[in-house]
Amino acid sequence: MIRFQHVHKRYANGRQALADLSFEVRAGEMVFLTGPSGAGKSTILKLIALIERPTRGEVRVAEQDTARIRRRGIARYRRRIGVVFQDHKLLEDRPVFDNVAMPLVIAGRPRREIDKLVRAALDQVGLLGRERDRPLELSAGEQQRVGIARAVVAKPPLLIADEPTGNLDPQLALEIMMLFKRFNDVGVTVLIATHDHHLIDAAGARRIELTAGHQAEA
Amino acid sequence: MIRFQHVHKRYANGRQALADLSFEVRAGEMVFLTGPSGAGKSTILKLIALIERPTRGEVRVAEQDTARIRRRGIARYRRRIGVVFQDHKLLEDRPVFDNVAMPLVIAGRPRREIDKLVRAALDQVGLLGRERDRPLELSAGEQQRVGIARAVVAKPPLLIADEPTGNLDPQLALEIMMLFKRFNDVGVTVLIATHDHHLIDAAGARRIELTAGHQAEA
Amino acid sequence: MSPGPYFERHAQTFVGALGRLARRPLASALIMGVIGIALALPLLLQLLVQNARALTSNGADAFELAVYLKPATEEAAARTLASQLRGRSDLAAVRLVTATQGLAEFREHSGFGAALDLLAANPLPHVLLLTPAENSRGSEALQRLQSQLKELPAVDDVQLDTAWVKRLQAMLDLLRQLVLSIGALLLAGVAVIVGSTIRFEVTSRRHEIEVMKLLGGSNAFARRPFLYSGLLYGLGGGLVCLTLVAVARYRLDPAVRALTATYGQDAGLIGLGFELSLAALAAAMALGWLGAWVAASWQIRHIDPT
Amino acid sequence: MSPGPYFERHAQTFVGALGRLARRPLASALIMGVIGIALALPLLLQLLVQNARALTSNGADAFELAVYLKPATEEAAARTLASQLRGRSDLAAVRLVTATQGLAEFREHSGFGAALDLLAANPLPHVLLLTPAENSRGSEALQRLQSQLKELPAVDDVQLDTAWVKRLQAMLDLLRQLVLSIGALLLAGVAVIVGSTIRFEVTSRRHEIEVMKLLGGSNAFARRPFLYSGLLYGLGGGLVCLTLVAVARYRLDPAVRALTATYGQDAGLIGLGFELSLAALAAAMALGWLGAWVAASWQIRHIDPT
Ligand SMILES: Nc1ncnc2c1ncn2[C@@H]1O[C@H](COP(=O)(O)OP(=O)(O)OP(=O)(O)O)[C@@H](O)[C@H]1O
Ligand SMILES: Nc1ncnc2c1ncn2[C@@H]1O[C@H](COP(=O)(O)OP(=O)(O)OP(=O)(O)O)[C@@H](O)[C@H]1O
Ligand SMILES: [Mg+2]
Ligand SMILES: [Mg+2]
Repeated sequence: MIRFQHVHKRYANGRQALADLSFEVRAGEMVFLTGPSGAGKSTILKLIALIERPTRGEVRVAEQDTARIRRRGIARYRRRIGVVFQDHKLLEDRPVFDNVAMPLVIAGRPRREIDKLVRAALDQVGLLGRERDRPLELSAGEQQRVGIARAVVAKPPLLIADEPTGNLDPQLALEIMMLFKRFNDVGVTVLIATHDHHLIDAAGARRIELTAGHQAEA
Repeated sequence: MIRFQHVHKRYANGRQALADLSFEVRAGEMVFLTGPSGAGKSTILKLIALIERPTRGEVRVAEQDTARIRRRGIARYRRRIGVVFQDHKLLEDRPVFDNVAMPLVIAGRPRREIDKLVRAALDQVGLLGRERDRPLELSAGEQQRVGIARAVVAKPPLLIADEPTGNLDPQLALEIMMLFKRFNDVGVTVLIATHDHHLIDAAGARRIELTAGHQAEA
Repeated sequence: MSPGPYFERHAQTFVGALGRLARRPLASALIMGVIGIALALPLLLQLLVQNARALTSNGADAFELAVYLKPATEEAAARTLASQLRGRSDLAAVRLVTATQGLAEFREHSGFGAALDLLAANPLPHVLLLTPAENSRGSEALQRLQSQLKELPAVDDVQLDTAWVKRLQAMLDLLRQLVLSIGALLLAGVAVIVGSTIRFEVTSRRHEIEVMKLLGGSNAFARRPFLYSGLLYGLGGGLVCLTLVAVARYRLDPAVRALTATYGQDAGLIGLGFELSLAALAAAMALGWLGAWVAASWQIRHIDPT
Repeated sequence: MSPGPYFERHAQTFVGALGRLARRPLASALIMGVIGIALALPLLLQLLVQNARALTSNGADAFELAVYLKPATEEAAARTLASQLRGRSDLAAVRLVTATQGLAEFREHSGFGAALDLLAANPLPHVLLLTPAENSRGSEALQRLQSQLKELPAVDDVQLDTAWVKRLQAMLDLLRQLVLSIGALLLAGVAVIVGSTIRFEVTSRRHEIEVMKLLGGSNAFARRPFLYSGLLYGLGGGLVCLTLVAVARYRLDPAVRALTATYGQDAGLIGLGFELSLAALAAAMALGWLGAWVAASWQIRHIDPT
């Protein structure tokens, strides 16, 4: 599903985030990405979501060379990936419902379907009943869960999450991790960047460890 | 230093975040605030920073009834508190240096002094040499550390931090916690909201546990 | 994508844009006010020129050319010349004042009275009073006409009735130039105002657009709300403009009546009329949409999420 | 707070504002352009009125009143009356054309020639040609003058030289009203443009202001950069305005020369002059600062960090 081959990423300011990184995530797998702050975890997820482009090397996602996807193709490509962002990226002036519904609205789904799917997703993250609240009226952990609901609402075949439990208490973090596991069980490929070693142990999935842009598979 | 007496907080949308909460943090103490997502930790810190006002009850900070502080006094009051925000609150279009320097600029400190203090603070969070980068060019953990540097740069007598290690790997989190401890050792009162039980154990400080806006001292 | 959700989405976006405008009524009103003013000014000036032209064509006497025929010319020849001139397309009216008629008029008005009966012969020439056609009243056209007439064998001299004509024409020319320059400036101004308003809106909703793009929204998807905003600004501005023109017309009417009174008439300002009003409104909306399109397209293309 | 850092901070803020403007040159230029246009229009119209007035006071002949004395009046009495009238403050010049002079002129211009020698008596009255003082050329003042003169016992009739005077006056009145309305509209427009620009800037930097306030910055501290922005917009707009006026003056000059030529003069447009230019610039900056102050104060007071 995801294949990095000799990927280098140097940012415009000269900082080398990834150096000759190669790894593969097979379709239907669930994989954790770990490593210290600044190791390049978010950079990998950004390359997959086409937010950044590699300086060298090949990033293949769903049998597709991402280098081939140009401006106009990006939007369609992104609709097939669910992303949980490290900083949530919620729209502060729209209620929770609208935030979660956004991927469905963009895909042009009809109103009735949107209603049903959004409710189901909010239920899964324990926020049913908060549809009309605005993100600023939520605690950090609640915001994080809204971001997770939005990532899964359109049932994408690939789910990538950047530190999805950083603001959650240990028990809630475990519940969310089980949610990802359930998605994985029905065939969704899942890639999660996290610091939480306990969760990784609990989920018992494969782990790719990074150190300063290099792989240190453990 | 901080005294909550029968504090209630009901937000405009009717949500009750704190219910009859009383606790005290003495000058020079270091205290952790824990509890599940949505328990009211951030709300407490917002009441201290005068970002929100209690619905009922009294919040005293530094022997001052905060209810007495009106519009014009807020700015001066806030200059005496260092705050680490859960969502960093950095200025994205300003380099790291300017972000960290902000409290000193606001206080009208001379240029030379600002230079020295900013460098010292960045050194303490391990980001010396990144002064000219912009927050968007930093990883989440690095951004969090910039936020910490900004909170401590002006050496305030009271330091409050909301989940300051949520985006840090375990080792870095421990280092940062030791940094807070060092501040505490030289007399700064420190109040930290966190989910990370390991760190609390490591720091060995008092802990106030919340459940749905109530105290459950442990 | 079925047509149902597509239409639904557009309707929703439109309502959303309306809602955003309504949520900050003062700012929206101010922007519409500025657009309205900018659109109203060229219309007002155009109205002024239009009215001035109407005035001067009603006050046709001001445009008379006096053609003095040579003293030797027979009255019959003068009549022939008059009917020849009536065939010219650049003349609206030709009146022959024969020497006899001239003397009679002079006797009445000059105060010489019976004294003139003492004259051995009538010293006055025949005179043709010409009113140029409406499209030949420019000062150049008049001068051309004058020199053509002067070359006719029977003609002794041709005089414009007064310097007034030239002055009015020159003033109208000046005003028309002014209207064109100011109009161009202000229409550009409107596009710029809408454009920069939209530009700021895009900037202030940059985060939202980034998120939309991250979730797979196309540029067109992100742009749509701004196009509706632009359209609404144009519509609002157009309405303000029509109101301003109506108010200005009402306020200036006394001054215009005073002016027409000097022509012995009593006519107020000519208004814009229904069609021109509608056209102005449509133009305002088009300008709003266009300004928004340019600004939003340009800005949105350059918002790249990080 | 020592004065050193205080001044340093202001300087830094100013440079910061300048830098922000420079970082998006197109947008800044467009806004300044709009402000410039809005300021230039009333100045241009004012210039037009000013020039028109200068023209009509040079072309003083247009303002002559012809006072026809009663036929029985002696020449000596006419002279006395003339010198009496010269004492009036509302008259600039008084010329006496006696009946004899009148007949001589008439003989030359009318074509009657020697025929007039046959007249038993001069049928012409004495005529006084009056030029009103500059401040008495309004159509009301002229009418008042006319009716006062008519009541003099020696006076038979008083005529304004041509309807031209009334027309020009009425036009100038109309134009002056227009300038006032348009000027007021446009100055309001400038304040609104600067205000809403600043408003948008505040909105788009809302996050920054929130953070400043969270870190203990006062409203005044947060407002300062916007005041400098407003000042700079005003300055830029003022410069654009002066440029536009200069260009317009250059472009309109031929038309104005054509107009003055009808008065037998050759004068171009009168310019703004150094002092008025400076005043316009200062006014633009003041408007910019004010607009920014109002918008920023209002907005910033309502930004509460969460
Ligand atoms: N846009 C950017 N421009 C320049 N440098 C960047 C940019 N984004 C990240 N970096 C740098 O690249 C390195 C890797 O960043 P990345 O965000 O991938 O780290 P991370 O593993 O996600 O860390 P964290 O756990 O703190 O989120 C860091 O040193 C960071 O400073
Ligand atoms: N501005 C607000 N308006 C309305 N409700 C709010 C607002 N801020 C917080 N709340 C609600 O108040 C409760 C407590 O929120 P708070 O942010 O204090 O929780 P927290 O303990 O910090 O949680 P977390 O660990 O997830 O950050 C939550 O249920 C939240 O939804
Ligand atoms: Mg990261
Ligand atoms: Mg919180």
